[in-house]
Amino acid sequence: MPAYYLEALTVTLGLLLLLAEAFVSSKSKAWVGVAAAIGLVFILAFTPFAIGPDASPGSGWAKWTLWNFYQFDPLSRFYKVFALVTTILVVLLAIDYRKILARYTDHPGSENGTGEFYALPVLACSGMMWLASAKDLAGAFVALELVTVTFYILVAFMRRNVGSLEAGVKYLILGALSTGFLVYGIAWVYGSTGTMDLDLIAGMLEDGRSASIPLTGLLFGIALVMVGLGFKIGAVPMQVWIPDVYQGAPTPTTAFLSVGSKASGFILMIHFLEPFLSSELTRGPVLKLIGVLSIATLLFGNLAAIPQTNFKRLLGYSSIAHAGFLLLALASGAPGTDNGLGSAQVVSVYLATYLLMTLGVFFILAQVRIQRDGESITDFNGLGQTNPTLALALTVLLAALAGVPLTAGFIGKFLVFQLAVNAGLWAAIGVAFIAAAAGFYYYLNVVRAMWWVQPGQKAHVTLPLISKACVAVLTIATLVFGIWPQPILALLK
Amino acid sequence: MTLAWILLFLPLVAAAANQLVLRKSPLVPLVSTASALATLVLSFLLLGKTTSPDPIHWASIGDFHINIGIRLDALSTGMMIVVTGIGTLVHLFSLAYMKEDEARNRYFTGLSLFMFSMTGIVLADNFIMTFIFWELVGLSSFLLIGHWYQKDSAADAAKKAFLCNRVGDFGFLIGILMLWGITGTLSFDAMKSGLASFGTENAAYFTQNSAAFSVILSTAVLCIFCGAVGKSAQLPLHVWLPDAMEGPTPVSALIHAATMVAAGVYMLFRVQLSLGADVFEGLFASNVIAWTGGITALVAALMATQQDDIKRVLAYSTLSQLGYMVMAVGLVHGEAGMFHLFTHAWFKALLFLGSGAVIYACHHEQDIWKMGGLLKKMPITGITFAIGTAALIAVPFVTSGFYSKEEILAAAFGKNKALFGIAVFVAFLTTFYMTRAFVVAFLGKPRSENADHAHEVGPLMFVPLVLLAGMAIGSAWLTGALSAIDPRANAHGHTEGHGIILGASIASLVLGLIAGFLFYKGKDKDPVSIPLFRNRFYVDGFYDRVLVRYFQDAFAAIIHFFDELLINGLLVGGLSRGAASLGGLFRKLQSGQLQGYAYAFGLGVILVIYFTVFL
Amino acid sequence: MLALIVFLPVVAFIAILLGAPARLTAIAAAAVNLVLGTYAAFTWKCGCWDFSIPVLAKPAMNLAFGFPDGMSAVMVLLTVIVTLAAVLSGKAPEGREKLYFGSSLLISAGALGAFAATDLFFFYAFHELALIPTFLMIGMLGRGDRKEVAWKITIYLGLGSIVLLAGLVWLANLTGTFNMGQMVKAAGTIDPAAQKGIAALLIVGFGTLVSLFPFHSWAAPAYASAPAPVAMLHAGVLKKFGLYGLLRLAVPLVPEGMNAWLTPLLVLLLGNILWCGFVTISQKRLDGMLGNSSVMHMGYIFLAIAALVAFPENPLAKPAAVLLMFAHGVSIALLFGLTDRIERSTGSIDLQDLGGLAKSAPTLAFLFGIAAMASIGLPGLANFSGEVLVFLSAFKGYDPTKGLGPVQIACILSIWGVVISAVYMLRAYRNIFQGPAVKSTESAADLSLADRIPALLLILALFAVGLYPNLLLNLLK
Amino acid sequence: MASLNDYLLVSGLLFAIGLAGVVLRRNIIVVFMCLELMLSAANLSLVAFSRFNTVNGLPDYKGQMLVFFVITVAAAEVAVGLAIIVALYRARQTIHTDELASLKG
Repeated sequence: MPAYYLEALTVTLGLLLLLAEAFVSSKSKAWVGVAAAIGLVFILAFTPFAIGPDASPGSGWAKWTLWNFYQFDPLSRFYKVFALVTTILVVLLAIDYRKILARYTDHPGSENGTGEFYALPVLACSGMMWLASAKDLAGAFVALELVTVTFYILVAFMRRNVGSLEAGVKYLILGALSTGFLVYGIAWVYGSTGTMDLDLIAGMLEDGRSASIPLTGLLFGIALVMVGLGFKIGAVPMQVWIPDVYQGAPTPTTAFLSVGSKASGFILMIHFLEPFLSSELTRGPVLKLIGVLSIATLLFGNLAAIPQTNFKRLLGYSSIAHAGFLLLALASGAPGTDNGLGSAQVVSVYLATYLLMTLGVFFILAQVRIQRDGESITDFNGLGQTNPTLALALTVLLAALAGVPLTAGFIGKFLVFQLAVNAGLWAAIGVAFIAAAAGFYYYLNVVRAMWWVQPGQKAHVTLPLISKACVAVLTIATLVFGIWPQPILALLK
Repeated sequence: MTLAWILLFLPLVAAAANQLVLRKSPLVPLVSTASALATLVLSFLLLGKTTSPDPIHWASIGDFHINIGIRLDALSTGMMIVVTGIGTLVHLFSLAYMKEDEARNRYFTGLSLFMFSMTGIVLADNFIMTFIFWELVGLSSFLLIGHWYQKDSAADAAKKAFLCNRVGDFGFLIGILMLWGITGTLSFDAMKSGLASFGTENAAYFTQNSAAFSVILSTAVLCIFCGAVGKSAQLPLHVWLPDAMEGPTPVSALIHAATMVAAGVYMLFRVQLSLGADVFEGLFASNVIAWTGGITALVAALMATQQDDIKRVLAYSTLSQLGYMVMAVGLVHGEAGMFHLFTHAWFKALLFLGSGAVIYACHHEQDIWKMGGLLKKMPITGITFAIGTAALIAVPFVTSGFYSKEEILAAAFGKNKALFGIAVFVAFLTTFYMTRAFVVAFLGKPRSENADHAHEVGPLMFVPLVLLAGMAIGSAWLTGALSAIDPRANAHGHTEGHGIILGASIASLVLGLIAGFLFYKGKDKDPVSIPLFRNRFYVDGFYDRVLVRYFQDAFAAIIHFFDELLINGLLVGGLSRGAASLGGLFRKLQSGQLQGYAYAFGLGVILVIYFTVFL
Repeated sequence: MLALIVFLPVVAFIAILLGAPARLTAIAAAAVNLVLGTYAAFTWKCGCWDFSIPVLAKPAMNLAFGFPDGMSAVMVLLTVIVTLAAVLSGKAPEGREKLYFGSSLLISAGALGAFAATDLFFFYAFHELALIPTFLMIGMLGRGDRKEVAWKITIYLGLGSIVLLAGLVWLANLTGTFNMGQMVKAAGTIDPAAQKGIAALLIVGFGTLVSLFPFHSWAAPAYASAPAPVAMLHAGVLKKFGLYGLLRLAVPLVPEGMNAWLTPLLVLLLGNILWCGFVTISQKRLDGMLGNSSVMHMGYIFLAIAALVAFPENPLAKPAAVLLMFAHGVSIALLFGLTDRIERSTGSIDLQDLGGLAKSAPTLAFLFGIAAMASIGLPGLANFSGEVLVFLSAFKGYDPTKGLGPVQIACILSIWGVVISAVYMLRAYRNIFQGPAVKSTESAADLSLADRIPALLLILALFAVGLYPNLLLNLLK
Repeated sequence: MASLNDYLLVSGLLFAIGLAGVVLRRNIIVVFMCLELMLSAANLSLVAFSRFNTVNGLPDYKGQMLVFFVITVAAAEVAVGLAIIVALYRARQTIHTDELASLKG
């Protein structure tokens, strides 16, 4: 099955859902979500059968010019699966979150305004899946904008909620700004190399033609594209939107932003940087840029998280912090070899672990938001006494985010540090250690609230069925992959 | 030679059996006493034996071994007679003395533990083993001094004794380590050859630096001497011994007069023998040791003249006599010191047990000014006490104390006239304060109700006294059997000045007696008051108030304060506060203003371009 | 088959979670583990205890346990002994038995895993695993200002672990393997500059975990606040992880790097012994005093490590360090266990409030006296043999003609610590047990028969090793 | 005929004007228009590069292709964006950026 069928199926699913949504009763829009999840699971089931043109060179579709824009390798498959899994979980999260969505879209009790909230992620998902395969800047741009524009809506979805709208506007303006830089950067890369195909650029940089490339213009273009991508992943100084938008957006959107959007930014960055990192001409400046970005991101994300009191906002800073670690892996510039993981693989493993922990936390956060009507750290007080199993799960997840060993989060950090040490990025490693230490502090601060503080008058928190199942799966996966990360690595092969 | 092992471990077995099996049984005192008696028999059997049994490897790493081994020679077997002999008598005496004490079993267990530890010191064939048992006697001393732990003074005294010994052991351990570094061995046997090979191996170095050998060895020996200073209560660590009189009196007799406090001297002499006495000649350390001993003898004797507690008089007397012995070792006449140790052990044990009998009879009254006339009420005790006193003040020709003191005076006369002078003066002081004590306590008329009602103690108590009195007279001759110890057998020959020494000795005795009788005959209270002596030269007060309270405690409090301030506050707190405030600053940047964000974004872009393109 | 020993507490923990009676399960598991662990420790040379399952192919990572040398065996022995004593002497607050005993078991499992692991990753990971229940227990069931204290130790040890992690990752990178045995074989390939960096990270990282001066300020408040089993297990066992790591990794792998830091290390260990010693003297409460004393005693083990670094051929240093680690672990566990008893029977551990307790609780006084004497370093008890060997090892390279080297000077100064520890221990003993009885101690209960078992277990270990150190030293051959 | 540099200069100026507008103006609608200006500047660059990058004597069409994409995407963006701004105005009765600072810290 040609790989692009997956995207086609996903887009079709999204459109069908949008159509069907109109016919679902306003009481039970959640069925749209269930349908979306089921549909996505089906598509997920198809991913093992997706193949690129190399696997079947004789067939007609393999000669299609589409393959000039589209590539399919293990990394692409990995990020397609990643996008699908993320979207499934986000849709499930949205189903359990519908009470709040309903309250701020139409009126409480009516789910009239919520149906689109299940269909839009599917469309964003198709954009993310395309991004994983993009090998041409034009195509990548379109896919990226598909994701971005969808997110504008998702962020501002709760139209009767001022916070959601403010977040939406901020995301809109800053997102459009970054799009501007991205396009301008693409223009310069194109102008300098004469092509937008990343394979061709690589070829140009490799052979003798590189002398004809105006280096300054090219670097200018790369820098601007990096600004645009840095915005997506939340690299400092393009991180400004993250805390506000994370805090204001509906929780499923925040989760989606923090996992899906970031991952698609990273896969695009990996593909985009590949030709420039393999050429001596640009490798130095690019690595330096990523290194500086990673230091700034690590420092800002982790230290600014320390004084936070709102848990959702804290997760925003945490997302910046993790971007710093991921950038550090990229800054090591290690090519993947048979003997070890390269930067791209490490980023992927890290993101996979990040998906587990972050989405798990968001599932719990969403229920705390609903049942205790607040998102600040004090709303987690005494959870260890009222619902110890839930608190235990959250403890595991937060410990994983902090990078405690034997959890998946540790594997990611461990691999990143290993790369950085290999590359001798001492300054960045030093900062990363400070960052990790700070991370310890602010994640465990929540653990402290759960276990060491009395619940007071706070309501009892119980998870609904879907959330419970998801949290259980994610927590167990966090632990299992912490000890046995082989399955994730197998997916990258 | 399993006998030697039995000798060593029998008291431990007794102690363990008492503590673990018998516990509250009335058999405990008997078991301890029986074991003491058995060790006495064993000691006699071993007397004169010189073949040592194979040592046990206690701790081995590769071919490095720390051994528990037994060294049998004239010195150790002779010393064992003293330890077990006095030990047995003290056990017997205690059977009566401690009869009514409810913690009697604990007491006897402690005594057995002490016997084990002391035996270990005497028989040790290497330094680590000496140190092990050295610490264990410290423990048993701690336990026995603190026997009446509910009395604050007893508990404090026990603690003080332990700590003073620890301070000494600080040096001792360093000394052992240094000596180990020099000779390459811990065993007494191999030390002499180790030292010799050290000299030959570094011969080139020592010919260049002629003083180096002496300096290196002196340092090590002085450090070891610190141990003896602590254990034998020499200046400046003497303060614990008088306080140790808080323990039951038989304990004072056994531990704090006869055996344990003499262990320092024994150990020093053992080191001297092991390294070779000739090495010590002219060694700087020897001078220091001799002078420490001499000054201790003098100062302690001065303090003894003003004590009212009968046990304290004896305690300072012990200090003073120990000073003699240490001085003798420092003068490289260790055998003279050991000889005095042997004789002194018997008569000082006698005096202490005698005082114990007096105290027992006077219902635990210890102030000599509240006694008086006891010679008539307790004739056996009185007479034996008088014999002990005679030995201590060295009544010529009939007492053992005379012969041993004579040896020390002779040694001092030959080596150091200044010390000889001090020694003679101390002899005078000794006579004076002992006369004072005897006159006040035993003569005259009773000065309190307790003294008035006193009557002679039972046979279990006076039999040991009588036996000890016999030894106080005869031990000088019995010691002759141990040729290595008795200096008279080694033809050292101090014919020169013999007359002067004898004269000085007799003169000091006579003067002391006269002064004592003159001042104290028939007095009801002390006619002489010298606050400096009475208050022990203010040393205890200085230690307690200045060293402990201000130096140690205040210093500790200051360190504690800085620990909180610097490390906890500034270092740890500063780092975390720094991170938090930087975080707060970053947080302020996130102002919520869209325009500000765009601005920051724009600036960021410029920086990114700058880093990529221009840097 | 070491995995059996490591995972038995985990299985028991799960059983407790599932509803098995907490105390009984914990005791049973600890008792079985004591038997198994002792047997394993004394038969470690057979090689039959190795266990390995692959976890990751590239880079090769195995969940592997084994006894690379006697040091592991001794540490496993220490762990199983202290674990049983800890769960036996613990008394959970009403309704919190699961947490209390379950956490204790997890700490034990983590320590066992760390000491038995032969793979770097699990070596580190198991220690971290053990820390988490430690934090939780202090924070939830501790005394005093438990929250602040727990928070502090969490952050402090978290930081230390991270610094440590840096060093370990670097090390793994240079040697190209996670297998600790193979790492040691590749030791010679590490260049001196890298050695210096790694050594610094390891000293600070491991050092923080062992409360090396000046990274010690977490320890005393944490032990003062921790529930008895946690204090026993952490101070007695888990803390030794740092020293174990230094001996296992830092000394053999980066000898030149360690040597470059010798002088600073000596200064820091003197900070432990003298500085913290004086801090200990000025403590007013027994728990604070013991906490600080445990900080102080770490200095001696560091001294052995320094001696080993200074003279790599030194045969005495490593056995000395291991012996002292064992001895300190047992004795401090005993002290913390008995302190808990004192508090339970008198309601206070403030030195000023107590006195004459020996009258009403003679057994307690006797046992505490043994523990205190062990801590002071009295011969016949294990600590003495360790300390004396440490001092001997420090003088192993002493050349009298060249004067005292830095290690010897440090040794001499640290012997003063022997005096210091006698000062505070005897002061505490004097204030608590001796003197006239006061109100709180007049009718205090003595130890019951069941209470004595854990203490006797530990005392037996102290005596066994103290009277015949070769018992352990033979294991180290 | 104007050279490539002339086009790029104009494009750069347009981009800078757009950015300045985004940073300086307070009205969200105007800010949004400035953003569109930036996209147009990028488009101009793309077209210029495309024109001056000849393949077989013809201008390279790829750059122009992207221009169409950008225009399309911008249209979508405007549609969504204006909807959000309208919703915001309904909820807050303001479209001034200064007053959008409830989320901060």
